[in-house]
Amino acid sequence: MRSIDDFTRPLEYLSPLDGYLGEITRAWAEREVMPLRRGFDEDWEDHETIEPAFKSLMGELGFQRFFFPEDMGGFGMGHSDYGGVGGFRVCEEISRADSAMGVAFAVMHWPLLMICKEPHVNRRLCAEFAPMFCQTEEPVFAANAMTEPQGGSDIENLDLLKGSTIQTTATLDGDQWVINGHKLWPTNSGGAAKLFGVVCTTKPGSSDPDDFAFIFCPADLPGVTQGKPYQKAGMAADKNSDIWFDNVRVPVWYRAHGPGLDFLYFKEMVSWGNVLSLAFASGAMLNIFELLKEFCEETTFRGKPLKENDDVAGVLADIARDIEITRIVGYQSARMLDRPDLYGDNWSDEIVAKCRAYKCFACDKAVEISGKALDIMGPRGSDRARDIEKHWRDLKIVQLWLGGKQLAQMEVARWFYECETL
Amino acid sequence: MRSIDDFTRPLEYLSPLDGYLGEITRAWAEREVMPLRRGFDEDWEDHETIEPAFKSLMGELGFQRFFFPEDMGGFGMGHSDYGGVGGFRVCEEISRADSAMGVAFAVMHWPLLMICKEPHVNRRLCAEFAPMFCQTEEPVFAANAMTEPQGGSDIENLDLLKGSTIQTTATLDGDQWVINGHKLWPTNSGGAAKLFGVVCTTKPGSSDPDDFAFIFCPADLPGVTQGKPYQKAGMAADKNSDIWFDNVRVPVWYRAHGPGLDFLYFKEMVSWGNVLSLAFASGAMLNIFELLKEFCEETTFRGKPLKENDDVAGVLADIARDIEITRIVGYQSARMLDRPDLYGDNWSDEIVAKCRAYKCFACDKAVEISGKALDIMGPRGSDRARDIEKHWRDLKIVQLWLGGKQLAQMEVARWFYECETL
Amino acid sequence: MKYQELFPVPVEWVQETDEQMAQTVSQWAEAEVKAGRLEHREDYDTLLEPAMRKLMVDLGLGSMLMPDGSGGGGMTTPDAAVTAVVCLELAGYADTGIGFVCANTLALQSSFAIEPNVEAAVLEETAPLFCSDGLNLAGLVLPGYGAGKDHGAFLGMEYQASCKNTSDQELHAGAEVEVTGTSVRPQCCGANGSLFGIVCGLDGAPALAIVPSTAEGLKASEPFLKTGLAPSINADLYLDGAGGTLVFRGEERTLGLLSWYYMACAAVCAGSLLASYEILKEWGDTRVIKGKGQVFKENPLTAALMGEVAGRCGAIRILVFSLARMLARPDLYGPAGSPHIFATATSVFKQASRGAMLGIDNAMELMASAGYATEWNLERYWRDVKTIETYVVPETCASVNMARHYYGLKAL
Amino acid sequence: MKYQELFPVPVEWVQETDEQMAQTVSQWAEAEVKAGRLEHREDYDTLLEPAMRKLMVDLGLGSMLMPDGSGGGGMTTPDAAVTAVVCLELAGYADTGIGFVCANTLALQSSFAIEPNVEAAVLEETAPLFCSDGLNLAGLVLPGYGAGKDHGAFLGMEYQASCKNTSDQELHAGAEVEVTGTSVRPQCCGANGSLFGIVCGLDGAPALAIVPSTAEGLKASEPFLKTGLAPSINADLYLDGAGGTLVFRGEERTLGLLSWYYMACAAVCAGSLLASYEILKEWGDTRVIKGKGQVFKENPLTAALMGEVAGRCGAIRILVFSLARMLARPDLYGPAGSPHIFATATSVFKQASRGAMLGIDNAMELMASAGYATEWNLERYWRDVKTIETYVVPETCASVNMARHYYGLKAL
Repeated sequence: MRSIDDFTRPLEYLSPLDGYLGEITRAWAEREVMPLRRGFDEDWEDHETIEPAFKSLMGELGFQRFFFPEDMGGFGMGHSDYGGVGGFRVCEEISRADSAMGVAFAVMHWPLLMICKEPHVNRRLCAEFAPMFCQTEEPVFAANAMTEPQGGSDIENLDLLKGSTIQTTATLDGDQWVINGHKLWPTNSGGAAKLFGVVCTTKPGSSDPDDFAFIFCPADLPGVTQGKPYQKAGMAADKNSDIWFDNVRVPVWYRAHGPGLDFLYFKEMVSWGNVLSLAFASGAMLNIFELLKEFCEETTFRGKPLKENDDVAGVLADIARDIEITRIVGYQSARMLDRPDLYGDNWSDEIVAKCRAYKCFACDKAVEISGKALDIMGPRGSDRARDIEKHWRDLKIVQLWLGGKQLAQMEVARWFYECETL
Repeated sequence: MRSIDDFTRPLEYLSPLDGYLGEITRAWAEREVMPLRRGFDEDWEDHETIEPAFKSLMGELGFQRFFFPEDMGGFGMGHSDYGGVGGFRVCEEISRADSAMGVAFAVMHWPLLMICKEPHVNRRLCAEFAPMFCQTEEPVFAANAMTEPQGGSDIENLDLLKGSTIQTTATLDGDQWVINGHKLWPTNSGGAAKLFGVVCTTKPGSSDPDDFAFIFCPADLPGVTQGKPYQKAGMAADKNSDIWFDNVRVPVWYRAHGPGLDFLYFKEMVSWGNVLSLAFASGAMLNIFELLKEFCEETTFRGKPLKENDDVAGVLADIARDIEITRIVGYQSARMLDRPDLYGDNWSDEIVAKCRAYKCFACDKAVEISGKALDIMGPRGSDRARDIEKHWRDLKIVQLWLGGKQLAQMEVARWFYECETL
Repeated sequence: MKYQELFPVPVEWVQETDEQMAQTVSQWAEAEVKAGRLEHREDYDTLLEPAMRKLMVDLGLGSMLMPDGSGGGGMTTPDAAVTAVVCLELAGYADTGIGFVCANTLALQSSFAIEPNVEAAVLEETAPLFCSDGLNLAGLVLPGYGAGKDHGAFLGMEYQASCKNTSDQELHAGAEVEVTGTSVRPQCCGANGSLFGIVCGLDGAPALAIVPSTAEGLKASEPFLKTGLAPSINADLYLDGAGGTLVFRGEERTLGLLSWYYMACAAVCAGSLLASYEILKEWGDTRVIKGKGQVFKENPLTAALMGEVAGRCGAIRILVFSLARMLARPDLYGPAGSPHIFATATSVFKQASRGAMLGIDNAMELMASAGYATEWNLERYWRDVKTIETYVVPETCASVNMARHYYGLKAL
Repeated sequence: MKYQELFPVPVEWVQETDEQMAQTVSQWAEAEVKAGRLEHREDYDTLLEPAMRKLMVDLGLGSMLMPDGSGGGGMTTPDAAVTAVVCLELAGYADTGIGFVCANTLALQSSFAIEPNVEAAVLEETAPLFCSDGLNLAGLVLPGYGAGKDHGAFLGMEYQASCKNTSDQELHAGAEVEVTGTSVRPQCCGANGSLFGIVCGLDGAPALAIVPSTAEGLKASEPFLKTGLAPSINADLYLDGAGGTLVFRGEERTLGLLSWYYMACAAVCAGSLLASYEILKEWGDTRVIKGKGQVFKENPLTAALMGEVAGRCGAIRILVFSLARMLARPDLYGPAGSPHIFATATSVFKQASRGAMLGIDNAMELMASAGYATEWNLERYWRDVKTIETYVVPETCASVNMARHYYGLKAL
């Protein structure tokens, strides 16, 4: 029987942990997510069914320790050369069940990349936050507080705006940073996150990268307020809301790295965000494949299974083809993050632009094939009982985040065509 | 300055010869093809300007010896584990200049794969034909005589028809095969080829793979007649015509391997044909990128270079993105041919189906981006002086051969969805 | 709505009565739907049901095609096709799902209320429902894929149910019939519909039978959860010799019903795209891009994509109104059930539903998180139109149906 | 061609005279083009020039819009838009390139020969060419991208040339002007055209000047090789104060010219798709697939794609004829140069050219090697339509032009 494992992965790239991580995650997803996911839409605000599944994966199985150094109780992926490919596999498996859980999981790690990843490990901050994540069986979320109400994706538009539009300020007061501002839409906001990585400016309006600051901020500090989650077309397991910072004080050394470096390594996060978005898309697409195959075996037309009708098979073929392509590109991009010695630093303009291109491609394909899957299913396509329509709704959201299509296009054009004014 | 070399290739896959083969081919293409290619359309029948360029690459530089064993004067790629990736690179470089030359070159090697490639080297036949290709500085072409007038792509539709529609017969008469039949459209027909690999049946109407025969036939034997080339929308360097075999006699050991094996290894040729078609597409796309970049730097609009206009840049970005994706998939597919130990035999149903999927994807993208390039150029798009429209015409042809889109879809669906009646 | 401005359509086909209807429906859209949209979201009881009641009962859209004498709107000539498009476009503009439910009701009525196919017996049977003070919704059951059930096929599409003549008499409109089929999926309202128009096989030919939801032998499953179309509470039907009324039997009338239905759904899609265009317009007017005080819509990249969305909107409206005219004038174009009109209707529906979907997809891409956040309302159109696109006719069936006419297929 | 069958269009707009013209052009297509197509291929002298001469001079298409009194066809009311579409569709059906050349000539004439914009002085000037016994082709020069030349811009599209008033008099239609520009790319016929209608900047506003190919100060480059459109032998123009005749100055008239031109080119694309459909139909009728004696068109996969090609054909025809009607009745829809008509014309042209291209692309995919072999004729339509698609208006300009109207852009 053909399965999702028949889709190609570049086998030479797989990490030594691939089988282990993959099998655990798959078993978890099939046991704790897939039987429940149909109810997630109604659970968007409370996460009553969603939370226990997170607990099991992140807390009990300990996947929230992925990047922390081993000596602090982590898995030590921050100094491996397979954190990218390994993370890709895990996120793919989670997203096969629910890509919103994929993003909530990945974003939990996202700000920690800043301090846990070679060659820029900040051991003091690792030590500060490791207990929070590594010494508990409860799921602990983190979030990147980037986007602001006025600017949409301006924050991610690093090359053009260089942080000049950031309104959230960090002011040095003795040995503390005082943070003020309003962030909108971060994944794991809406009450989920216990720790924020906050994108701030130390000098409003400045486009000097030195004034771009990435500062950690525990969510329970006085002055931090999270709003209620917004309702969306899908992605219920990913809470998005407002966060207000009102004279929030953190120690001065909660800034990730300091002038210039915060800006530099923040670009690495953009690369990772894109590659893992590709993993979410890939995972959801794989599930669409298996669900659709089943549907087309059960349903008959012209006296035979749907899949044996040439016209339907033609569409099915295009779907399989595009999943195959997407997955190959996904693993290649993850490998590029793992091998900066070959491909350049994760934060280089080249890698940032290319990862944007890959994510943009994968999401376009994911949206396209999920739509085609619904088309094939006809009047059964919009049944929530089939779960495919859920992926269709979720994937559109994956397509639109991280600055969406237009920003990706501008960054890709800027790099490949050496545009100077875009 | 950004160049085509900034598009990603999986660096861990590159052969030790990559730089060497690539640089020689590129220098040759830039010196002997690109300055002349604009005149190729008018040279479709006579190849007066095309032939000398082939001579230099194939004969003088010796690239026609690629697969033959070293001890017979060849490059020995038939028993390397980088023939696929190496061949990809060469074909990509040739096709950057002219994808029709790419296909004429690749098809020259195509029938020879049957006898030169591990694990099924037929040393007796290698020895028979090696002098023809390895002991001359003249270009020597070979061709696969497959397609027949009545059936279109039926011959390549191996899984469904298993050779049952082949009308070209091979009859054993003592120690000779007697070949009769009519082939249509093979690349390098129309007078170019000196050696044919002829797809025959030893029992007309049979779908027993044992009756599928692949028999070598020198073009100068009595009874072999080649027609005049057909005129096409593009691809002038690739001659296509009729070939008639009228009681043509060859020694019995000119059959590649014998019952069952001919059929099996012929599938490997389908895999290679698809992967190298992807190389043609990739090469042409890279050239479109560089030509288009130049155009968009020279031409102004709204007071600035075309590429600095956001709307145009958006399209340019999609083009770069899709080239990037295509190239990654291309090298991955070539690597899969080189590493049967990891991915399965080149002739396995899985590899055949996947390579079809990759080729199909790449060609769709190539057709799409070449069309977009013309759209961007507006009234200058259809200038032959810009060479982009040439790629646009050529790429459509690459998309359609090897059974075209519909056959690819059926094979992909058959494998991924386990369809049984398609 | 001025039909010659912004997105011009062939205005000469829109009569004064149509404009009046448009005015009425337009006011309804603003007052009953758009105004309440944000608070109520997709609440059936407090928003959708009352809005449908107002539109279909109070304003009479639900009985528009029924004869004067039975308390209907009396638009019983084919001209009503244009009126239907005018109204359905606006209904879809307000709420795709409401438009879709209306499209089902009107398409069903077209099969027995419009000249020359006025079926008195069927009118008599259905008038008490359609022309009453209550909200009585209709759902069509159309052929498409099968599921291993062998009810026969019409032009390659399989019936979901079979129909049996229960009397000794010859078949005629209004005759009592029995309908049988399991897991029958109506286009809409399996759970909140009052009657179903079921295209089924009857002695080897297609027939339309109307089965009331109260019929003995008809059971509906629990409503199922679905992507969109909240006004339609849908469920699968199980019919075991359920009693119904025959409307017609024969290919041409079946094609005619489908042509009307495709037209109606295309109009709903056009309206939804129009609404999405307006949402996008507001976004483009009020947002900035690239942090430079550059108005969103004035950036060439976003402007170009916005232009495509709107241009598609204009083209789709022309197609829908032209199709309506063809159905309105069978004297010039042939009956609604002639193969060339059915093929045209199929093409127009596919262009409209795909084009609308593409436009809304693009609008979402431009609006990013506002595109998928409930509060901007766009994502609802997106879910609803996609559902229509998949419901009305399976993708490849539609393509093969077109091929059947244009290339004279015989075997498929 | 029966306009209510196969691919119905709003037939009520096609008048008897239109049908007669259609009959004539159709006979020409069969006798002069299709019959000779295989042998002559794209031979200009022996096939294309004589065919154009026959169509434009002998049958009068090239002077159709010119007044009776000057020896023209006398179709000087806006109604002629429908006639033009009827004829151009058939011309494009026969040969895309011939259709395109005719589209240039007719669009140019529309700017001074059609009520209410009849310009006697310009008619007088041009009648000797258009109404003579010789084949006199016209090529338009339109704004689009610049190339570092600063002639100003019209709605964001840059002029290729500037125009100067050489007299002391106020500007009026028929006035002598001087036109200057380098590397000016006409839409067609830079080397075989007799006159050029050049949209250029004149004191900050767009103006149309007609410059004969014989004008002093006008030089054409050597003809350049190109993808398709063999009937247009094209070359870049170099104008150094070349003497011409002013047709108009102002935005509305410029938009009107473009609306007519877009309509004309859309009709040519529709005709080309129709021809491709026929070629594909023949293929589908006569080939087998999968070696089983299964007729090509009866396979569900190929049928589905073939159905899409034809369905698109039907939709495009409706759009083109509807646009023609809008231009034919400015009393109902507003002048051809009003922003909503220009936006609609842009949308229809893009839908038609893209849709035709997509359809022909699909047909090629279905026909595989026969698709790209010269002898099946399909590949020529493919090359020609693509060329039209790129020539008429650069892709993103068209999109932004639509956005300008639909979203009220101000800065772009």
